Amino acid sequence: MARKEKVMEAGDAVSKFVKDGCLLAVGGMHMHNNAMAVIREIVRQKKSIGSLTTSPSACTNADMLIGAGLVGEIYCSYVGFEHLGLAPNFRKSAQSGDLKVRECDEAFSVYSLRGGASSLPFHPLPKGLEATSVPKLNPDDYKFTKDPFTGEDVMCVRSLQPDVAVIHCQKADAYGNAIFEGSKFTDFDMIKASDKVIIQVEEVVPTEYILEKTHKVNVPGLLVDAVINVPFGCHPTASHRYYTYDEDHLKEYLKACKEDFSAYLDKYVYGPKTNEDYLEVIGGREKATKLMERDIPW
Amino acid sequence: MARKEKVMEAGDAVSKFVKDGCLLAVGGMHMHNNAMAVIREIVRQKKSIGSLTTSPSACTNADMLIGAGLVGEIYCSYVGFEHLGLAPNFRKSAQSGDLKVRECDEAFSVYSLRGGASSLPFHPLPKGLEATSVPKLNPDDYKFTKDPFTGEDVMCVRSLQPDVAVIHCQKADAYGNAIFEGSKFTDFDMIKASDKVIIQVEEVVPTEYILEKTHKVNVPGLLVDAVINVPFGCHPTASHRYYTYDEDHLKEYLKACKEDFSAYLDKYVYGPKTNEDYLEVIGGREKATKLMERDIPW
Amino acid sequence: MVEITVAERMVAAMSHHLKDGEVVIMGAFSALPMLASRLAQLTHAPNVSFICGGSGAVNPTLEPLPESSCDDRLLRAECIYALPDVIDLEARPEIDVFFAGGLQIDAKGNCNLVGIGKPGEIKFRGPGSVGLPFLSRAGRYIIYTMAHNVRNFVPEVDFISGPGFVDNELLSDGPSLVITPLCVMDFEDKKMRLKSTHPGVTVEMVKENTGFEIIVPEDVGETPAPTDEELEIMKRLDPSGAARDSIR
Amino acid sequence: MVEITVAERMVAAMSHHLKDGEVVIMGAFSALPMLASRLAQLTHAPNVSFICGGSGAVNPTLEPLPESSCDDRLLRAECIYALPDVIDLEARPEIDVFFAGGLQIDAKGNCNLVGIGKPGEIKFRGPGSVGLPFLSRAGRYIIYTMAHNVRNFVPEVDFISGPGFVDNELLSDGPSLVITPLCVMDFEDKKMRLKSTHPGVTVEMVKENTGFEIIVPEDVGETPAPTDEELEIMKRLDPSGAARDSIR
Repeated sequence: MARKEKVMEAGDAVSKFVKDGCLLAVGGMHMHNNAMAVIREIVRQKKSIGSLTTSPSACTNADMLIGAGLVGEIYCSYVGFEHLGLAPNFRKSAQSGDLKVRECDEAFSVYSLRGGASSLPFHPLPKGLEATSVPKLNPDDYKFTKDPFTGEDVMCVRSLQPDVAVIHCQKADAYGNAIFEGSKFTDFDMIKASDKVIIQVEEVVPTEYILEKTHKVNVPGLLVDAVINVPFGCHPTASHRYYTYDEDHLKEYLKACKEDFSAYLDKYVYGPKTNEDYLEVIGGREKATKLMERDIPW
Repeated sequence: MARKEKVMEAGDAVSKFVKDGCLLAVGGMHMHNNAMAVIREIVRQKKSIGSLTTSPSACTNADMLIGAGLVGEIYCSYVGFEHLGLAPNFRKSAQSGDLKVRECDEAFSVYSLRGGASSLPFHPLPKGLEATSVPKLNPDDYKFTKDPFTGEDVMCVRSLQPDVAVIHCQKADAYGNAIFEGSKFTDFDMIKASDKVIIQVEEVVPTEYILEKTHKVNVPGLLVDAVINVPFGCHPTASHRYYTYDEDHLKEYLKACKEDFSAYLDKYVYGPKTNEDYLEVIGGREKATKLMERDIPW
Repeated sequence: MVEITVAERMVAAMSHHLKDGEVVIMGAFSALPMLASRLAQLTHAPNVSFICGGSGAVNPTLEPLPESSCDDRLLRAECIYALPDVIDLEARPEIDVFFAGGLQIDAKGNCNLVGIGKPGEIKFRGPGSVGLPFLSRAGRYIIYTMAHNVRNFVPEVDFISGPGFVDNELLSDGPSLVITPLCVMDFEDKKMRLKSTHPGVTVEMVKENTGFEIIVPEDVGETPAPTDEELEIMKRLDPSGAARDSIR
Repeated sequence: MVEITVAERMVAAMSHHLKDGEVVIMGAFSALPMLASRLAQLTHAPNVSFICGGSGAVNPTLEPLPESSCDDRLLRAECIYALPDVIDLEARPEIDVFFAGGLQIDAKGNCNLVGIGKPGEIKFRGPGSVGLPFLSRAGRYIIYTMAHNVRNFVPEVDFISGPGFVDNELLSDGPSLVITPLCVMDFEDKKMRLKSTHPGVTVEMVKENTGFEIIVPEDVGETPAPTDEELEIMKRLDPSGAARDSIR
């Protein structure tokens, strides 16, 4: 008998594992390691996302799904573009009420996933986080219980176990044993907490490579359901140690959001059906080279 | 101004950071990565340990402190010598009542430290762990609260924030930035949860090395108070990727426990005052070479 | 003719019980279960994944097999998980099979590592319960022992470390197999049932060495011997015989 | 003569506020605080440690300084902590100084990133509160802004993301410094007090651009210029001027 490989096309993984109405978790943080190739495929397949959860700082991974009108509600600690500005689709939909915002903070984003990863029914928070407006704005996800050791009131968050997580790692073997070459953000707990896990990678490596680099292997394949081999698949965001974010494209995105976002989607999402087609549309090898060639200290 | 180095002698670190009556956490698991050089120094200085906590599987790190009569109580998930047998000092003291056993399981060892590391007042457990005798034997450390989201009863453990942790890493720089070259066991959360942290290492490396191996650096120096440079300092236990455990010596230890443990302490702990002296007593370079030369797959 | 050791036969029985695609976990003192899991991967179940307890090693190559579950020879593996991550996994539905054991095992498949005696009067202190409470969340579990006598197979354990078929609500399917140096047993209506005896062991010997009544069906056969291929793989992974020769 | 930018002056003011041995943390959009922390290490405070938010980088060399707090150019560092570990640290007493900001800042030092409006009627949606709630557990915090006007310095924030001197029980000492493109302020009896103005900025200009009354002492001086050494270090770490020239 032969061991079963998990490498598949983004389209197949999305249609198999992303169900309409699901709780979807998307990895990456700010304009780094957003699994955009898979997210573009979710947009292409017009999957309706019941709830969306993200790292403490979401970027175009959330904003594009929202702009495509696919997201019912979001657990939101932050959606924005850091030094490049606010997230236009998120802002618009939140202001109009089309998007339900479950107001959260970084503690929620981290501990709701940790709770899910450890199969805890809920997760208590350190004392002091009650002092903000966030729990008052979201009494559904922040609730109080008693510390059984002292009798004191303790604020807790809901544990989340997403139906499916879409995560970018730099490398994986065909069985899903995966390596983060840079920052892990909250992706690791997201993988642990989620029922199904789709990992997009820059390259598929032999298992022999994995066995030699065990100190780097962060994700055991047994947690992974699909491996999507899409070099440059994070564009326009960065993939740590591979390429930086495409600032020009991100600015074009932000401008398009304010002018004609459907034109952007036509050009960059609905038009190019595959990752290869997409890479041609954004500028091909020349663009790729530009994003890889930079002043790096390591 | 110059940056302050944290490298010091084991004796100085123990007298400075291990206070009588403290809650002490010792790292390593089974006969691997026990920080024995520092633990022998604790025995030499006859520090009284109010409470001892360990990884889910303690070995000679706990058994020696207990055999020296220094431990008041232990949070105990397991103390033993795996395939070599039970832990004689632990057994004797627990049976006589000289040692108070706070009966625990692996879930307690892991989640009490995680709770401490995250400054949580307590840590809930996944459902189903109520089915054993452990919580009934230890109602002080296992208590029930309400899940504020469902109203169901949930078993929780006490969070622990040890006063001081004694941990073995393979490498650290002079500022305490440290690397586990092998398994991390629960040492990482132990470091995070504890107030003071003493790290013993096989070698002190330049910070330039740390900067090159960031993907391996597990412990930021800001959490570390003392770095103890003691090659072979885990003996008779193993140091991952450096040397294996000394099975002959461990058997001698187990025999001595049953016959005359004070003779063992005289010969191996009170006699040799430094790590260098100790290494001579256990067999010098010849013994060291034997423990390093072995059939390893990596 | 090759001599087949009792340990080799036990390992083969463990291996045969694992199904392709399952996730298997084991704790301390697990050279036999480690060997069995790797053997299953290399024969009928290439999609088995196994996690070696404290070391955090997922699918180590076991070339060679170490005696300790935390050994650094396990570091040639597909992933080295930190122990808290392993524990998180033990609480998830991913774990299909858990290997367990105890100082005492009773008719309901409860395992005891706390000790012998009563609360407050423990006469023989065991090492402690370690990960056995997580049995309540595993798919099913295999109990294995290095001895089989009336002292470790008792009517009722003094303390429950790993819950068998208890009244509490368990998420698991409970114990499914018991493998000892004398025999293999499974369960019928939550009661232990003799399945096969090892060569040279009679049904009577098993009954004499078990401190409670077990179900004895009519067709108790002999525990199958490992195939030549299985023996060869075991020998390659454990050339020193540390595990293979541990019970002869 | 070298021209000193407003950003450089702000960075120097931040750096001077950090004491040797302190642990400093910053979140998104933090090129100036990152530069200030590294500058402190290389001048008066070699034992400062700093953590760059989401990237998990502890004491990155910042050669060169990136604009994004999660950039992979931060990976040359003394440790890359996973973000959940950073968050755990934010809850511990280790963090001495937290850099914070907001869409709105009020007289009590509260920061708002939720938005402008009322619950259920948010007219201008902000990005969200991210890590600011952890201010309640930091030692003290520095508020910094890239603009200073009556729209962001308001009498009372519409929502509290980062608590200033609120009535709740805080573990922190509260806000200690406010650094804007116009001035530096500190606090007296939990009220904002002008400390120094940048060159070309009058006390009147600060008052006009602040939506609430601030304490103005008699001796408001000019915000000190960075020394030549400090300017040189900043230029070496940020050769492109992305941070240094961000406010001129």
